[in-house]
Amino acid sequence: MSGMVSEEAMVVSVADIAEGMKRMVLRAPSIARSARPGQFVMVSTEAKDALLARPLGVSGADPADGSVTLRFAVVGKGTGWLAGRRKGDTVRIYGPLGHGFTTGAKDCILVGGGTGLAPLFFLKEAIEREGGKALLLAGAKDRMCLMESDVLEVGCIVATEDGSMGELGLVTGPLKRLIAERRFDMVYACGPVPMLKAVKQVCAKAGLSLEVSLETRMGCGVGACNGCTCDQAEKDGAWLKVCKDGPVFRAEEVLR
Amino acid sequence: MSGMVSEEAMVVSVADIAEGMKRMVLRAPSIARSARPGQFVMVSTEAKDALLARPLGVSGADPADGSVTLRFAVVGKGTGWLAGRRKGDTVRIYGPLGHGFTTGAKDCILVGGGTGLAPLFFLKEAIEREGGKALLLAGAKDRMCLMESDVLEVGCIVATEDGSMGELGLVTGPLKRLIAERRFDMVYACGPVPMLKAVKQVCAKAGLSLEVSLETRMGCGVGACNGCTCDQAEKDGAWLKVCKDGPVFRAEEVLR
Amino acid sequence: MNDALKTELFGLEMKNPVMSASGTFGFADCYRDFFDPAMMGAIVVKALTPLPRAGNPPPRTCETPSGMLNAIGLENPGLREYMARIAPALKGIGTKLIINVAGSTIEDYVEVAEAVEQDGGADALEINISCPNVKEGGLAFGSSAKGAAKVTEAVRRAVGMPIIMKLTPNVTDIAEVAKACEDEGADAISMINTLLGMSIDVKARKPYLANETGGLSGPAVRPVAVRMVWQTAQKVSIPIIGMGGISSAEDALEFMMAGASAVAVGTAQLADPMAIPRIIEGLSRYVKDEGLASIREIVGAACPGRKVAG
Amino acid sequence: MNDALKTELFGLEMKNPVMSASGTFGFADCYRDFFDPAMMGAIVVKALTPLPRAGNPPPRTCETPSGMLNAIGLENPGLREYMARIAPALKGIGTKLIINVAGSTIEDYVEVAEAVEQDGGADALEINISCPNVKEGGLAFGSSAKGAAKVTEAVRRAVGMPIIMKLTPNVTDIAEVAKACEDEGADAISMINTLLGMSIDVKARKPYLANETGGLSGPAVRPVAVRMVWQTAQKVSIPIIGMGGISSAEDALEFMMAGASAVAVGTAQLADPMAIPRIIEGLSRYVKDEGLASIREIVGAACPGRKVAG
Ligand SMILES: Cc1cc2nc3c(=O)[nH]c(=O)nc-3n(C[C@H](O)[C@H](O)[C@H](O)COP(=O)(O)OP(=O)(O)OC[C@H]3O[C@@H](n4cnc5c(N)ncnc54)[C@H](O)[C@@H]3O)c2cc1C
Ligand SMILES: Cc1cc2nc3c(=O)[nH]c(=O)nc-3n(C[C@H](O)[C@H](O)[C@H](O)COP(=O)(O)OP(=O)(O)OC[C@H]3O[C@@H](n4cnc5c(N)ncnc54)[C@H](O)[C@@H]3O)c2cc1C
Ligand SMILES: Cc1cc2nc3c(=O)[nH]c(=O)nc-3n(C[C@H](O)[C@H](O)[C@H](O)COP(=O)(O)O)c2cc1C
Ligand SMILES: Cc1cc2nc3c(=O)[nH]c(=O)nc-3n(C[C@H](O)[C@H](O)[C@H](O)COP(=O)(O)O)c2cc1C
Ligand code: FES
Ligand code: FES
Repeated sequence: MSGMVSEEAMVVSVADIAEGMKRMVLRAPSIARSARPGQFVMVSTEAKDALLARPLGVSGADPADGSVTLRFAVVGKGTGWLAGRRKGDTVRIYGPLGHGFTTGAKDCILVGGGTGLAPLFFLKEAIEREGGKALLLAGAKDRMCLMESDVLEVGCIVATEDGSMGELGLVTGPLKRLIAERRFDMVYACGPVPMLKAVKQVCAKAGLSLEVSLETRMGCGVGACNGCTCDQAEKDGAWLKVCKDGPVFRAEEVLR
Repeated sequence: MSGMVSEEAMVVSVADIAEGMKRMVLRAPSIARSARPGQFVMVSTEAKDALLARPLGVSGADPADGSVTLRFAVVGKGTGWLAGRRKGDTVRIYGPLGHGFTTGAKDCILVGGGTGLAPLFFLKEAIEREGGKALLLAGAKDRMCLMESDVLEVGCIVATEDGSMGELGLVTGPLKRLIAERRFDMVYACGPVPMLKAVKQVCAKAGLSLEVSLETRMGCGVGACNGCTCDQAEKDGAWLKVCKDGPVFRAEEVLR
Repeated sequence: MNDALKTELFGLEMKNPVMSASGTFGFADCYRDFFDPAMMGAIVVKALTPLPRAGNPPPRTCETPSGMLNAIGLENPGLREYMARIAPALKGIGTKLIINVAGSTIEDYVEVAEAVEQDGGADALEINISCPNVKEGGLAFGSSAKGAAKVTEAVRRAVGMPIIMKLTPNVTDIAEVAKACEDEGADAISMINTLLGMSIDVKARKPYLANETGGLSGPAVRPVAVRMVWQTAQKVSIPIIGMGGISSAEDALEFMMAGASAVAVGTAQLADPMAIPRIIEGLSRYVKDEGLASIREIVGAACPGRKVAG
Repeated sequence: MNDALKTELFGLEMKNPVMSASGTFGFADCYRDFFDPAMMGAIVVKALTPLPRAGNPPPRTCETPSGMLNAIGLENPGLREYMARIAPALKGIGTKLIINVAGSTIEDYVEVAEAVEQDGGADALEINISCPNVKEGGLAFGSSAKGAAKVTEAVRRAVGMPIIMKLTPNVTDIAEVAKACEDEGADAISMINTLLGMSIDVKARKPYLANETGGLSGPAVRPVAVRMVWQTAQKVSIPIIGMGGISSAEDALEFMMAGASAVAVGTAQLADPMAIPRIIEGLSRYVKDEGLASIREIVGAACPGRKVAG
């Protein structure tokens, strides 16, 4: 982890991308230059009573125009405050933080559930830029809460629990089918823990490498407070730091 | 004090009226209906780390369109937050609070210094509506920090400490002269304590009735916490409540 | 009215578990324009002392991050004025009435308690052995189990009506103080009063408050208050009235799950005159949404070691 | 560099009075991208115990109004790993180094203290008798003057290097505990560690933290911390390192005016990686604007009864 900076980022645009979900593009040139897929930023908020910055995955970064894209669900006071920012406002963020995905796969599947889709947009771009193929598999409860559903309509596979878009059911359905159909060299996943566990099982059976991104509450985001342990990430009796050892881990290392 | 309500007020307009000073018009029909000059409202803020609402004098109220006007200096986090609201945003306020000015004067002088001018705009309107004459005497350090200086240019007397607008010096200069020139039936004053004391002395000498509005830090604004005592307001060994017994007092009762 | 919110404290039937905190609701005369105080489970009034007290010089309050300091210094009109003018006005207020009693000596507490009992207008006494803003009495009694026991014993001997001991958080072991009060016959514990704090005016290079120190209240102190309720609920078998930073129904539920049978709202009411009705309504919605027959079902839910019955 | 910020603590020359707080700056390895730790007056590292500790299960932190709760549980790599891998990395860090020492028994404290002294890399020891998040030691020692005296005495006997006793605010009279430490030969007092608190997850109906209780820090506790520094400065003649909610230069000045000779920044640094440099810069500006020859001129300015000399 190096090249971390604190930047006063300017809001370039804000858009609704699902029920209660936003896409925000920020001008943050230094972070845009060094961010890798799977890394995240900490967003300082001026929300009432709030104190700690909030972790959000980098969902896109363009060194050319210095932009960083965030995609997030508005769930509480921090994300609520952030969602209220408008074009031209500034937001203090620091990053890029953490250990991201290992790119370089030639033909891989990205499995995202809910807000876990956010970092995968960036990962897909990076893999494709490096000449690989990346098939995005997106899961959600229903169409309304699937972020960027119009973008996902083409070239991706969607599964919703109520069948309102794509296949009916969980993402593991199409995942199993795909893996059975042909050989992939890697799977990446980000989403709720039960989804990750299910994906891990499927991949283990197929002998496929899997990287997963975990979430937990964070204090600092940089390894200073030891606050970001999570039930899923333990190693030889010691707790891993999601912020620094992760948030991306090799599946066999985590998910108990 | 009665007719107090808590309202979700919509911002109708915000404007700069001096360096670091704003005029904000809110739609708050119930408060607009019952507010009297000298009364104030408490403004709830969502400012980071803040807790208590902030008192601001009612600087205008129009029952016809339900508008309440505030004029304030941006001095800290509460007023800073308020200044950042834009047209269409909502702000929670409650009021009208406190004991206002006694109107009904036929020919009076209003003396305002700094932000103390805010309630006098409303008072002037009310007295004139009731058929009286009200001469506004406005003091400030310099032109830049005199609120609504363009409005005050006509029909008012201005004194600035550096002479950048109106007369050079303190408001007591023109006040003495006016009082010597002809008979007035009442004086009202709002501003910093040293100014109020000087005005009190001038009025006492001339045998003129004077009402002054005091400021202090407030907890509740409604008489519940006993927090709003101030050095200037004591009576028979007991502390007066600025929020309820005031903020307007007869000068002989206060200012030690 | 929601029957599921009905609460019973030492025989006192309340329509809901929400009260005003002492010192933040005057004598129930300040918020009438905003709501009818009868809607609360009980009203707790400002501290009462035998003689009138002018309180501390200003400034008396100061905002701090998510909190406030106050050093009012028990300003109140005294017992005589209370009986002559205030008690009559509180008759028929439509809900339970609890009088907060303060004093510099044990005799002071006893004098006020006896007078209130004799008057007959109040339903319980809250004995404030925890005011940090006066030189004598107050905190001095509340700072040790021994001091707390002494006051409890004296008041218990003097009156038959319910007594609630109001404790200070400025101690090493609040549960021990609570236990001492229980042992001397207290009917309930209310906690917490304010944490002793100070804010310095950097420009003036001196403490902000004229009294130098003040009592910290508001959301900032909530985690400390919840912890203390949780610890105390495991130590005493009398009900606890929880307070300290409650500003939403969810906050109230935190205290109740920690083991409080009822709650009081102080600073939040100062900051928002609709706080108490908003909290009661929120609790009402909660019991409905959760399908609870009674709010009591969640009391102590997060405190398996809670001792009180029911 | 601003000479007016130079500070001296028990013979330790510091370029300015600002330190990291223990447990919020790792082993000085986390914020190097943001600023050079050498710019601080001193670095205080994470608590060290004789054996490695895994710490408490998650969740370990929880945000509260203007504050946070933590229950890390002294996770650290232990003395051996520290000596092998961390101490060498801290050599030549360019500023003073203070090691925070924790333990379950007095022997633990002595063992770590002796090893650090022998290693020679550190400038002082901060003896943490105030961690609220472990079952043994920690708070147990710090909760009474007697316990604090015992640890101070044992460590004092074992080592000649400067020892700073770090106190808990969870006591009735912190100044008394500080006095006991002074009497046993402590070189300085640092205060405050966290206030014991709890937050309840209302949905789950149980405490948020796996450890149930945690330590409250951040701006929320500042008024309590300032008050305690102010009280203690009137009782002891050794310097005080003040902390608890400092997040701006103005906050740091509050502590110094209350009587602290130096300050530490914890939670604010977690929330903003530029907090410490921002605070140092703000102090630098302050001495310039006020025309002070030395920041020491304002130490104790709001605490006329302060006892320490200079
Ligand atoms: C490395 C990392 C990357 C993330 N990337 C994204 C992203 O790209 N898009 C996105 O929408 N979200 C992302 N999250 C989750 C995001 O950080 C939280 O939703 C956010 O912090 C909530 O803040 P808030 O102030 O709005 O909510 P709060 O008011 O703090 O809490 C609202 C509710 O959410 C719960 N909550 C808060 N934080 C977490 C958490 N970390 N884990 C589980 N529950 C929590 C609280 O318990 C509460 O119930 C990420 C989290 C991590 C750790
Ligand atoms: C009855 C009444 C009517 C008022 N009417 C107006 C008005 O019409 N227009 C206007 O501009 N202001 C008015 N004020 C003053 C206004 O309330 C304060 O400026 C405001 O509360 C500051 O809030 P803040 O959060 O921006 O500042 P904070 O961040 O709270 O403080 C910033 C600085 O201002 C000081 N300060 C804060 N409140 C007060 C106070 N009440 N008295 C003295 N110093 C204070 C603080 O000590 C600090 O130095 C009125 C005050 C009262 C009591
Ligand atoms: C302005 C003010 C005055 C208070 N006066 C009293 C009092 O007279 N008697 C008392 O027992 N507690 C008094 N308190 C303490 C409150 O009743 C309550 O215990 C404390 O503030 C914590 O609750 P809160 O955070 O909801 O305010 C006072 C608190 C405030 C803020
Ligand atoms: C996450 C975290 C970990 C901490 N770990 C330690 C520790 O290991 N040793 C110690 O003495 N204090 C520890 N503390 C306490 C801080 O050093 C400091 O005393 C306290 O947090 C108050 O300061 P603050 O409000 O600036 O954080 C820790 C605090 C936090 C927030
Ligand atoms: S969030 Fe602080 S160590 Fe990971
Ligand atoms: S502000 Fe609360 S009594 Fe006046």
